[in-house]
Amino acid sequence: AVENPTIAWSYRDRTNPYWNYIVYGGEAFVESLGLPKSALVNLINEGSSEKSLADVKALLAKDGNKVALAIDANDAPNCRPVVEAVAAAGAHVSTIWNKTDDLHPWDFGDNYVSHMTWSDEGPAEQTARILFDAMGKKGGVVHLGGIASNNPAVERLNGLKNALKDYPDIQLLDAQPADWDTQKANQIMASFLTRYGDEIKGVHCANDTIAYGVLEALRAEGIEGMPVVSYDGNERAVELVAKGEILATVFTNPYWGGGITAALAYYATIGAFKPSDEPHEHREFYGPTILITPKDALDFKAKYLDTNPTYDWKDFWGPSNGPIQYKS
Amino acid sequence: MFELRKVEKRFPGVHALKGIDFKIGRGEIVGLVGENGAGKSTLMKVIYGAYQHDGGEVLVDGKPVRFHSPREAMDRGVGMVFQEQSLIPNLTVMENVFLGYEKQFVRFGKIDWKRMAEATRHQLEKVKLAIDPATVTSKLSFAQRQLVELAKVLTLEERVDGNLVILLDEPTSVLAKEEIELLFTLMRDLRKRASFIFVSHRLDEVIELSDRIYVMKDGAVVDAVESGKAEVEAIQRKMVGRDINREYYREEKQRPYDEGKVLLELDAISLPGRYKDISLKLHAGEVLCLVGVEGAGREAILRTVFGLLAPQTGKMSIHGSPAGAVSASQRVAHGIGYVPRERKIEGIVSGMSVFENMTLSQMDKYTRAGVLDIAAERKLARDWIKRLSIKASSENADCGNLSGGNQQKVVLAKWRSGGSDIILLDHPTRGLDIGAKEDVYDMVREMSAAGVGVVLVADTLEEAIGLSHTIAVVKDGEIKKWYNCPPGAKPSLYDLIHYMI
Amino acid sequence: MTLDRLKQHFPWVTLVVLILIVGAMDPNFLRPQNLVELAGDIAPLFIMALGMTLAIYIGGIDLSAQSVANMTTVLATITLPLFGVFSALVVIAVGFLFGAVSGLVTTRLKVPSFIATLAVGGIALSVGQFASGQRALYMDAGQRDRAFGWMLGSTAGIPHELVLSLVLLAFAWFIQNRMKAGRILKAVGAGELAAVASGLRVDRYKILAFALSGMFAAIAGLLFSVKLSGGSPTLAEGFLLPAIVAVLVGGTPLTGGVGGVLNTLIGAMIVAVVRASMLYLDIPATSQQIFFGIVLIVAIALTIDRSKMRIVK
Amino acid sequence: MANMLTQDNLQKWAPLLVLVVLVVFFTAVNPNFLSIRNFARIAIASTPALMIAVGVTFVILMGSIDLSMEGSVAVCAVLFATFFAALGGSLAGPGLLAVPATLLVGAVFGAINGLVHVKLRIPSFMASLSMGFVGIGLSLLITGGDRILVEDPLFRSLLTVRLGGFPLMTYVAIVALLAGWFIQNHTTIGRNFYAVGGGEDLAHASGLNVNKVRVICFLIAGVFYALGAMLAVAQIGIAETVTGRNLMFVSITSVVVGGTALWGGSGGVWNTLIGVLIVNVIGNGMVVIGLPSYVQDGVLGLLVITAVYLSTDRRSLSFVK
Ligand SMILES: Nc1ncnc2c1ncn2[C@@H]1O[C@H](COP(=O)(O)OP(=O)(O)OP(=O)(O)O)[C@@H](O)[C@H]1O
Ligand SMILES: Nc1ncnc2c1ncn2[C@@H]1O[C@H](COP(=O)(O)OP(=O)(O)OP(=O)(O)O)[C@@H](O)[C@H]1O
Ligand SMILES: [Mg+2]
Ligand SMILES: [Mg+2]
Repeated sequence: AVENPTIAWSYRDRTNPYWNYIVYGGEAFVESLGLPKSALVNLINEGSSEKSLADVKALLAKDGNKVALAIDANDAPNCRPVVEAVAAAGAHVSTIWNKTDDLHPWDFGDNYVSHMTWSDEGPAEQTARILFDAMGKKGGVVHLGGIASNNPAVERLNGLKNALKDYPDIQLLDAQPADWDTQKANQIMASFLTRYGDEIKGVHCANDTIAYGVLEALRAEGIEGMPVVSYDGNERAVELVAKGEILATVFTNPYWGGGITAALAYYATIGAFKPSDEPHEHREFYGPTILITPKDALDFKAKYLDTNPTYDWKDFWGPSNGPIQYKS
Repeated sequence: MFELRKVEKRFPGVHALKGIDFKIGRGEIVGLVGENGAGKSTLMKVIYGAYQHDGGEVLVDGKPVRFHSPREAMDRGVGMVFQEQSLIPNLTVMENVFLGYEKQFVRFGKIDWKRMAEATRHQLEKVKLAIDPATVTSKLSFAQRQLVELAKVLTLEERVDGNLVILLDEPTSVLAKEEIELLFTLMRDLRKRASFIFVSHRLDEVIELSDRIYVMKDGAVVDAVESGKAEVEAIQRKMVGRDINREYYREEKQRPYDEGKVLLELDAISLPGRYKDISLKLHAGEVLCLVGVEGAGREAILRTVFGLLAPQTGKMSIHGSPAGAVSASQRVAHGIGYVPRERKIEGIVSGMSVFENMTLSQMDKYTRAGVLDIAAERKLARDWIKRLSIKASSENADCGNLSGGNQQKVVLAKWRSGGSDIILLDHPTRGLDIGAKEDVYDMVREMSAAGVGVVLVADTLEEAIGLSHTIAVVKDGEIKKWYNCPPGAKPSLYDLIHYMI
Repeated sequence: MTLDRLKQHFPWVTLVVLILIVGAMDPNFLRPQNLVELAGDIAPLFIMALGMTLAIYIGGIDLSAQSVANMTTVLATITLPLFGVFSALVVIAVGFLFGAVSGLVTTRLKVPSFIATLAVGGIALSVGQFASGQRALYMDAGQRDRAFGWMLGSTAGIPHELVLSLVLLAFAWFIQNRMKAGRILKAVGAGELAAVASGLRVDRYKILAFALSGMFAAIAGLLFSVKLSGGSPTLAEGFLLPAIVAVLVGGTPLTGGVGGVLNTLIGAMIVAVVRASMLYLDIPATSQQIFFGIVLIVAIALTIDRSKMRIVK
Repeated sequence: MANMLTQDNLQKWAPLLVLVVLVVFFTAVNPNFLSIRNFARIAIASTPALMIAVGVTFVILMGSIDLSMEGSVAVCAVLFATFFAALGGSLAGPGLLAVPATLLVGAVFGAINGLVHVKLRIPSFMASLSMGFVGIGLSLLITGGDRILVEDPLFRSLLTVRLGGFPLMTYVAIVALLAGWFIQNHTTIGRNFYAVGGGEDLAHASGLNVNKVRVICFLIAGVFYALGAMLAVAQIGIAETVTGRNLMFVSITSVVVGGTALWGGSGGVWNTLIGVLIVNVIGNGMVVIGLPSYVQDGVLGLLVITAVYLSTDRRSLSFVK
């Protein structure tokens, strides 16, 4: 056990509301220890796995085993070298999102504390059903996805496909990656409108930033009332849900995720709990997902977004959502 | 009115101007001569504000001035025609003439092209050039461009009140006879308003024109001669620091060539727009000279032989066998060497050392399994530096920092040391001073003696006549006339010009 | 004169000064072990920059390097089970080929390398996406260690990645300074027309330079995918700009003919130190980009040797 | 007529020809492509890109390069949104002042870019690349990573109100393009870009203050980036740090595809218009004809090579790097 380790969060960038909430959560946790926000070290990889790994190595070189690291490794393959480096330094790491299926915390004793991810297939299927029902169970749908090789992007498309099985009259016209990018989504949606025109009766988006681009493409054409569903539960998206412009989005509570991931790494580092004593479902688990629809959007917003709820950062697994299931 | 006192200029590693005292009065024409690298251009550029002196002072009407940029100099009536061409090729003639001074034609932010064209026409008239001011400059001939440059400098006449100082750095090297005459007439006419500093390697011109001649050597003014007392030989001695061989072109060393051995044969090659029906035979030991006016197609013929241009029809054989693929590397492999006119662009690679330049065309000889034998390369370079007395601090010196003449020697050494026996010389002495020229002439003779065939495009007709065994007069891309030129029975200038134009 | 001589040394002086500045904040940074590991961690980026150096040395640029590396991570992961250690040869050959195509497009079709390599990079990206099925793939740990375990780990405190980098550097340096090919590349960078007029087969060597650049990019991708034990068509994102920056900060200007692979070693280290310095100097998250930009300007202003650049475009 | 078909002319018009061929091809595969509605879609996607590309055209004409656009656009976009909100959030009121203020910001950022390049004697490639990082960083500092919404209906009417089938923002872009053309062909500074591109040392020796021309050029480019930034905000109603994402390579590709030489001295804003349209028509067309997403990068690459190949006058080029 180590006193006063450096607490660090390594993530993609600061240009996206999702990661901002992750950081706010991390900062809230740091403050819960009586430290200033600035005590949280930010490692920003700008979407580069290379930089992600180099930053972690540099941090470990600086502080050795006195590191409690929370990280999204940016690309699944990058998770292994990060974890190995942390373990070699005797520090502690908790990861979210990107990890290959063959990598498990319990293979690294106490150093790889935990991995949390979100099962996106189920919620994406739910939003798809909401979308199909709004379309009157028939007509064409298009999907705009994330970066094609990203895990969540794959899962969210799978969710849509699962839902399709129960709706024989709904047809998936096209699915193109929009790289989580508003501009790109905007242009692809415009092109879809040319290709499919009135056939499009609904749009399934892999996240909120994509949905914004889609909505603007529709607005430019003066198309109103097109059913659109989305994912992430950003503040603006929730507002749009409240107005009915988006029919549903899914909140993954990045604020809590950001705080609890740092907390897990921290408390393991100072020896408050021993990860290897914990069951597997405490080391690999799903994060919470909350479906937001127009009915509950305002309530939800008041509860989760207008003020950040105070969480107990020692309640590691309370809001979580069960152990990770691997599909072979 | 314009005076330099103890002016100093240093470049990294070079003391280019050493305590220059220099004076030019109102309406004077002052000649400036010296060997390559003596510092003439540098001196001019200091006066013009392109360089800043770092010692001594420049006085105008007795008051010290310092021009930080050419612009400031121009505003004070100093203009310059550069040694190298300095028009911007993608702009029109009028844009070039008024570059930097467009303001006079601007109305509400918009350039009035009509007025600019008119003003340009007026300037072009001064140099008797009848071209459309809207022509893109790259479409002009070499000589036309030189005249446009002159016209551009002459805009000073209208733009600046008071006295002008016009600097001419070797303005005549690309001009034809009449154009030179025109230039001289212009200069004499302009003396009411302008003084001139005139740099040329043609001493007779300088003496003819100047009121006073400054002789520079190694960055210092070694003599100032009043025109009346100027004598070509005395000046040359001062410039070079030794006597000039009277047998300038080494005629006495000219030996007959070997008629039995044909190195290169062109059989009716044509390239539409460039040359037509060119046939010739180059023998071992022969100097074959192509004479003609600028643009007659001489350069294109050389570049064809070297594999840089492809003839459309006709045959070419080297050492008795067909020339094969059109590529320079193929021709080099067959023993052809090329000394291009644009020395600094095609001749040497500046930024590379002397030895690297010398072996550039023959690296295979110094390469085993792809690896260079650098020690051997260095040795070769040291030998040739000694043999041609190339002025370079060592074989590792950057070739781009050598003076023109020495760069030329490096290029010649490159081909000679590589064993090329057909050597194409395009204006090999352009811009070289007498000393360096003599060295080149010596090399030509030495090559002949060694059985090398030379195709020469000479800088001047005298040079062509003096050096060659055979002369082909080229006009409009066709060979109009052949001359044999044994020592003592050479054709006259007049003979040649008759067929050239 | 003396200043002129000194200029040559500015890149490494800048590096040392940067290291000392960071060291002043935290003396731990100066531990030799730390610096050696820092150098080891920059290895993939450095290897890509090595190739990029050759492209820039002839006055071109290679913007396909990152896409080629991306593709390589996918191909390496796919071919590892099939060919074991020989999958390295496959991906290196593919990288070489893509580079050669860039070279061909540049020399034969006369498309500037800036555009040609960008376009060829697009093709590489498509190949990577297609081959991966647009998913992240991972290598079997055992297979990886058997074939490429030697690339990772360290001996006597020296990371193998660093050793690999230095071997490749020596290889590139030898080509550049001791081989005919290197001499010709220099001539092409410093004065292409004179090289042509000396009878050199300039186009071939330009193609070679791009091909080598592609090859080094592939090696960088291979090393990275081995290190990460997997591949994906986006795995090498974020390599390109730092690699270019490493070359330029090292003192090889875009005009070509000057600088070289040793400079790139220094440049890559400067990039590594600047990145690490964010941590040591406690730069807040939202200021890191500005900091990087400004340090970059300062570093370049210090390192580039302007004496051989007549005009600065 | 024979005169019209010379190689010179063919090459000059090659980019336009390529554009026409692309339109014909995409229409043949999917007739929906050829419709005013789709052209409007392409126009919407093209307008911000066109402004950026026109800006960088001037820089490329000088033989320099500017890689700062992503940062510059980010700064301008977020500052525009910030000013706009601070000034009341409506184009009908004092919010209008945000427009000139943003143009000024673009000008200042461009000028700094130029000054860093000229005063520190750093090649523009490096100077602008670094300034790009600074710009992104600056916008991050301003927003803290958040997005700023611009919802004023009057401002958004740039996208939502159409004239002759095309949204108002297209007309704004056309006016700006004409301004660019005027600068290029009829002002001293514009002609000086060509002079510097044709031979910088010669221009200097002719008394041109080349450094001043350079700085002004980067400044003008900055103004166009600011315009592009505002149109990008008009297009999606959001200003954020990533507003300029991907614009760097796309805009330079567009400029070159349009037939402006990367080494300076030839080409211009009309070429750039064609280039931007080519790139955006390809982007739109590939989706419209249903190309799988994973081949799109490769196809774009091939088409770009083809377009540049056709429009390059290889005879006048001694070499290309
Ligand atoms: N830009 C420069 N950088 C460094 N050294 C220079 C530069 N320009 C000139 N020099 C040096 O100054 C000396 C004088 O050069 P300058 O050009 O004045 O000679 P010149 O008399 O005009 O010769 P030429 O007859 O060949 O034109 C040269 O030997 C050279 O070493
Ligand atoms: N970049 C440079 N660095 C150092 N010296 C230079 C440089 N450029 C030119 N010089 C020097 O300038 C001198 C003269 O060069 P300049 O270009 O004026 O004419 P030149 O090469 O001698 O040609 P010419 O023989 O036609 O007069 C040379 O001696 C050369 O050493
Ligand atoms: Mg001179
Ligand atoms: Mg000279």
